[in-house]
Amino acid sequence: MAEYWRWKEYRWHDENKNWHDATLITAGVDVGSVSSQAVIVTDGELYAFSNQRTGSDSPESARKAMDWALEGTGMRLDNIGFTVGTGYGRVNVPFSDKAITEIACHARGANYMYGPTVRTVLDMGGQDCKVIRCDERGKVTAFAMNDKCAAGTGRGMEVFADLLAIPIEEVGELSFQVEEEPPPVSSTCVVFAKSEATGLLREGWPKSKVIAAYCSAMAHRVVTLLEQVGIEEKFAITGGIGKNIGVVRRLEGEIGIKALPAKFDTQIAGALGGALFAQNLLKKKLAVT
Amino acid sequence: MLDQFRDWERNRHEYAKAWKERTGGKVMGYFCTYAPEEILYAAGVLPVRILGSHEPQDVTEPHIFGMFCPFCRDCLAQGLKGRYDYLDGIMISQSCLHIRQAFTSWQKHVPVDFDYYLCMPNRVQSPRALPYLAGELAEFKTAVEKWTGKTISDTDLDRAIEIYNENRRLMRAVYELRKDDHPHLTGEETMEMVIASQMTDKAEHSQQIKKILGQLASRDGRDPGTRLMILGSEDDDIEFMKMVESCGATFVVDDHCTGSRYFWNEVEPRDNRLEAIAARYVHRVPCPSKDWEDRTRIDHILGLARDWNVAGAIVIQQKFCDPHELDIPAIRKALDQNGIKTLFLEFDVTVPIGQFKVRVEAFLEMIGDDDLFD
Amino acid sequence: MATKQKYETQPLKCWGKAKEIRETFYRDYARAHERGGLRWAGGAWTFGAIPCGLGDDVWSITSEPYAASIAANKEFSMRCLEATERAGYARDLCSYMRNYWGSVILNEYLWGGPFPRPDFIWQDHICCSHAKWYQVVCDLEPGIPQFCIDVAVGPYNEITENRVDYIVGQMHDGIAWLEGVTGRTYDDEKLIQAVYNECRSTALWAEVCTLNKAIPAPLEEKTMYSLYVLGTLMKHSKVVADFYKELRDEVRERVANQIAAIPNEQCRLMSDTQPPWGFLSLFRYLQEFGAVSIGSLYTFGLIGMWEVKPDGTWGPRTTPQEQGVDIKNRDQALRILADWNLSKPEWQHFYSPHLKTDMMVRIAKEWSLDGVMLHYNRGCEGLTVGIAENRLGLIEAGFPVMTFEGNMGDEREFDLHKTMTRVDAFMETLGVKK
Amino acid sequence: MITVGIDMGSKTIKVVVLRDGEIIGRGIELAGFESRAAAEKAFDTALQSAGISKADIDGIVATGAGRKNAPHTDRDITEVGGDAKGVVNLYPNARTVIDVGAEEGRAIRCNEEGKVLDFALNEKCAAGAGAFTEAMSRALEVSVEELGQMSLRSENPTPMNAQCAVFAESEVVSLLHNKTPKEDISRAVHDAIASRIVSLARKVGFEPDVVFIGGVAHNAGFVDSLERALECKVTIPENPEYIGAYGAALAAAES
Repeated sequence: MAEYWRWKEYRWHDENKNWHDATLITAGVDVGSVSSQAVIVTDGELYAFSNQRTGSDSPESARKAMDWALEGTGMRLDNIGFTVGTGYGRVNVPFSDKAITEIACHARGANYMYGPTVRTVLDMGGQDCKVIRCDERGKVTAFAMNDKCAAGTGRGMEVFADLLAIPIEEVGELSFQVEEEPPPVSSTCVVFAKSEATGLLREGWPKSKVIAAYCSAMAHRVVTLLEQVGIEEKFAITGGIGKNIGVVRRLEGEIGIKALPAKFDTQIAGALGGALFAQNLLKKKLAVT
Repeated sequence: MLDQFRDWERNRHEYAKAWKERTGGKVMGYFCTYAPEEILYAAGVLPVRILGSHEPQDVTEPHIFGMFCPFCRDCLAQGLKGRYDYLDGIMISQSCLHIRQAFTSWQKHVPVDFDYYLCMPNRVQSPRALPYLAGELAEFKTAVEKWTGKTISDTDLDRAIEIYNENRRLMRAVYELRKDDHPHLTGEETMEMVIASQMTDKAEHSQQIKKILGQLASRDGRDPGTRLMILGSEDDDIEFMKMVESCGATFVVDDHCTGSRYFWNEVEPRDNRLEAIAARYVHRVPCPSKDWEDRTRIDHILGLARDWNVAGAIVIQQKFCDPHELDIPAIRKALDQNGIKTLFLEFDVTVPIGQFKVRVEAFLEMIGDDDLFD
Repeated sequence: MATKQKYETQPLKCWGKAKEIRETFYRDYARAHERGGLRWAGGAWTFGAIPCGLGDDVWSITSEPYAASIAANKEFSMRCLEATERAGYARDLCSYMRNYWGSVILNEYLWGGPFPRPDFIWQDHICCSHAKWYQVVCDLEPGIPQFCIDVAVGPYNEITENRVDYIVGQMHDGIAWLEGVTGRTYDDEKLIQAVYNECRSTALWAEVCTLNKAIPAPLEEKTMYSLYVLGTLMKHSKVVADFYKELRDEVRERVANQIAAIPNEQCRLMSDTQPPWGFLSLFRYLQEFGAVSIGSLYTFGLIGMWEVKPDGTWGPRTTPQEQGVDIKNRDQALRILADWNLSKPEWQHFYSPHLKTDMMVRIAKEWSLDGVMLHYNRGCEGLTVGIAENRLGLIEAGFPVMTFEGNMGDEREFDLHKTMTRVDAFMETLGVKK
Repeated sequence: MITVGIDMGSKTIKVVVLRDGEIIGRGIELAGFESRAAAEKAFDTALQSAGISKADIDGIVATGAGRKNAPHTDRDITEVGGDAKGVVNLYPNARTVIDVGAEEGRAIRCNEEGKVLDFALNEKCAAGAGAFTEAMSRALEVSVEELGQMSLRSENPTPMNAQCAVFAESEVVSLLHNKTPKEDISRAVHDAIASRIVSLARKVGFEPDVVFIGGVAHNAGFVDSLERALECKVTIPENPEYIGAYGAALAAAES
């Protein structure tokens, strides 16, 4: 069975940069519940990254992500001075020197990706949804995560993509192909929303309309969490859902604030933050020795 | 050194059974820490607090609707599973509706030869509460005398009061050792000590504290990492304490009914002993279900945070615990205004260590040093 | 099961009047200041007769019925609930409270205009939330003086002098407090009249419910909700007492002439706890099966005051005036008021679900029921406490029970379709066909 | 007499054809988004396998969540009624029926005539075991069948709280990252759902014999967890997912 809910896997590295010139080479590896990313930073600048699915064996996923990021760069693992592991599998990154939570890493990563003016970061990941407030250095000042109910997490959108057999990348666009905005589905609970959606489709709703209804339900649900922590501009969205304009636009509409445009893939924010922390930690390490 | 407390806490049922064997006395299970244990103790009864076991269970569904707190359901499950089959009596001192259900279902489905519902006032801030409770305690005393066939004299009460007060003083002395820059014991160890005191003979428990207090004071404390306070509803989740204290933090003080709230206040002597006991329960650090119209608990919590030099607070609450849910926003605000960041977590019978670890570590990174930054 | 028979049905003549009393109540509260009067807020269970001693220009808003009205307005209710969640309050708290807070936070009155801030709060503490409800209101609207009486003194069958003294003592303190915060002198005569009114109206309501023992039932619960609510607004007022007399007379007529609530009654049920207010259509769905809900301990016993009659059956409690009691002073009035309210059937379950089960079984027998429909109400901890034990007790007594989860004031927690499927299955087990 | 029962489940649609109480035909289809069309297909398959035409049918009764839009039917009965009737007909000693499907879980207590005495259905946030196990098997990257088998091999199960299927899924992921063996995790998953279902069974006061029906009855691991939690053996019919339809067909024979 095709896995529509999976994000495409891919890698990138800066062709015009020669990493041999760099004095500080560090990495961050984010082993998430659904996908894993590895990011390599040279002298505080993004150099390479990879983004692929997480297997049920996290050390393996971490290694694969790292190898793929290194691929074609000529760089080897031992050229990397310091590696930070983050995400669900942060403690199972075999080659990491320190584990830091995805919350701290996302704030730091967003600070680099969107600039130091970012004060509120929304990370909608696979299985949890975080709202993070941070200062000009990207240090967390407050955060909140979804409670024991997983409604409003990326997972729901994945279930939908699967249910409707639509690649997750296309879900957002499709949600706008409706004459008028339908009322949001009443339940953001993944399991119940699924049967609700099936019901709507049985009533003859077009897929686009069902998705629209779900996107606005999700956006709405997340706004409640956002407002509990309080939204201070500038505002940025990281994680997989950050790529889903169906949710992002509706969310922006509700809070009346535009999210900053992403310079890179929003899914790498965590690993990037980890790699940047690694820079500081490496400096301190070298200073000591 | 503190193994004895852990042993009592883990083998609570064995302890109570052995006590019965040894003394031939009656054991009374009580729900909620507003039970006037002094009166029971004076009658030679061993009061043991009924707590849960943190195992998922499927026996309470027919008795308690799922929107009531996991703690009251876990407690009832212990009764339905026959784990407290040695109890001669059960009692509740009126507090929240949740735990009341564990009591009333127990009354019917796990009958014992003596059960008592004590009408503890909720409006402890009213001057009418003290005379009222004194009256209720008189009735309770008579009922206990009838049940045990033993008249409770003022001397019996004085003895019980003194034994309980001493235990309270000793536990506070232990808490003092946590003020040290290098706390002499962890939150986990402390929790085991306090919970043990809720299910053992206070005299014996005090003996044990006296035995170790000296060694405790002289042993090297640990580098606390981040000094944390934990507060909120009933909490005997030792696994959680262990997890947090393995992340570079130490709980240095708490406000729980399974912690400081249980023993903080002493009985102050009065000619009318029942009035003296009543005063203790009316004026003790309140459970939120009784902390109205004013919220007196907030100042107490801020005081603890200041005196124990707390850097952050983890605010926990049994899922669905309305009384705490109704105070927590105000408490978090107050702590925040005093520069103490809070992390809020909702507890169930078992806590998902995975998801909670992320939150706790992120919280510690947030309030911790700036090592990660230039 | 009774074979299908057609009964005559008629709309209630006094219906319009009930509506009018309700509308006036909310209007009077909002306009109190324009008329130089005072307004206070408190629960529907509070000792509302006491503030009557402050004068005739004192109007109140009772928080539960107000919140229930909000709940019936899905759009506004959702805004209220979300405003409360945004303010950081837990989603599983009492949904009346959350609707009420939302209305305060949004500063919108359901009947238009800003939320009319009360001059003082006069509450009683029946469940864990009642006093703290207004504690939070005072966080949201700082500076409102609050007085809350603790009534948790145990079940009526175990009442003692000491327990009554505790409540009456607080009432005396409360009157002194009222004089302090309003600067008015208290008029005991008005208090005494209010106590008479309250005893009269609550006994009359019980009598109306008693008439529903008749087959066919003259009233069904959906209608009763709109009538009993008047008691939750001002049970101590002459208006309500007089209205309940008028209602009692009309319902007597209906019984005499076999006027039914539904034309095809063939199955008699009772419910329990507040219904999901946004979904009363559920009761209409029952009628498709010829099933009539004749009420519940909730509709009978929250406002109705009862006693066991010489023949052993349940009927309206005899009022002090009927007993020829002549209330002479404040203390006597307060003692009667306390005793009267402590006998409230809907209070007993706070101490033991088994007491409630006994009353429910009594209703099931005396009102000739075929089954019971229990609303496991996620919105109200106070009235659902012990409900699972009530279910067991009713089954033990031989009455089939259906349960359904929902929420009286938060539509997100109720699923009408699933519930109707449940009703289908329940009707099947009762052998009732459409 | 030939009768047909159609079970319009939320995930699959089952059709059973009876001749004088004997099952002579069967059909099953994924409900998909066109449940009525799917039902038609299952209906035709069943008639073919029975070798009969629609004209031969004396009565058709529908059951299941979507019973209101089943084709060809004379009337419908609820899942609860259908289950009880079907089970008691197969097993006269059955007093309790446990039916676990994709999204629904239910427990039914009935008498020797198959009359329902009491029933309990799962509420919100207690999603049926079907959807739940699927989510878990995905997280563990094994098929539902393997998931069941693995859980039988578990040595030290870890307790898990199964409030929300998706949240439990992330609990599973953390367990994986903490190197908990998949065997123990799948055992935890099955125990968790079993305990929810057993809660329902206890609510109706289950008595033996207990018959377990519905698609999930194929999952050996779940059955094991269920029996441990019930502290008694359960009987599982040959085609557990067809019992609802079978009950409906029996009902058709009565009217």
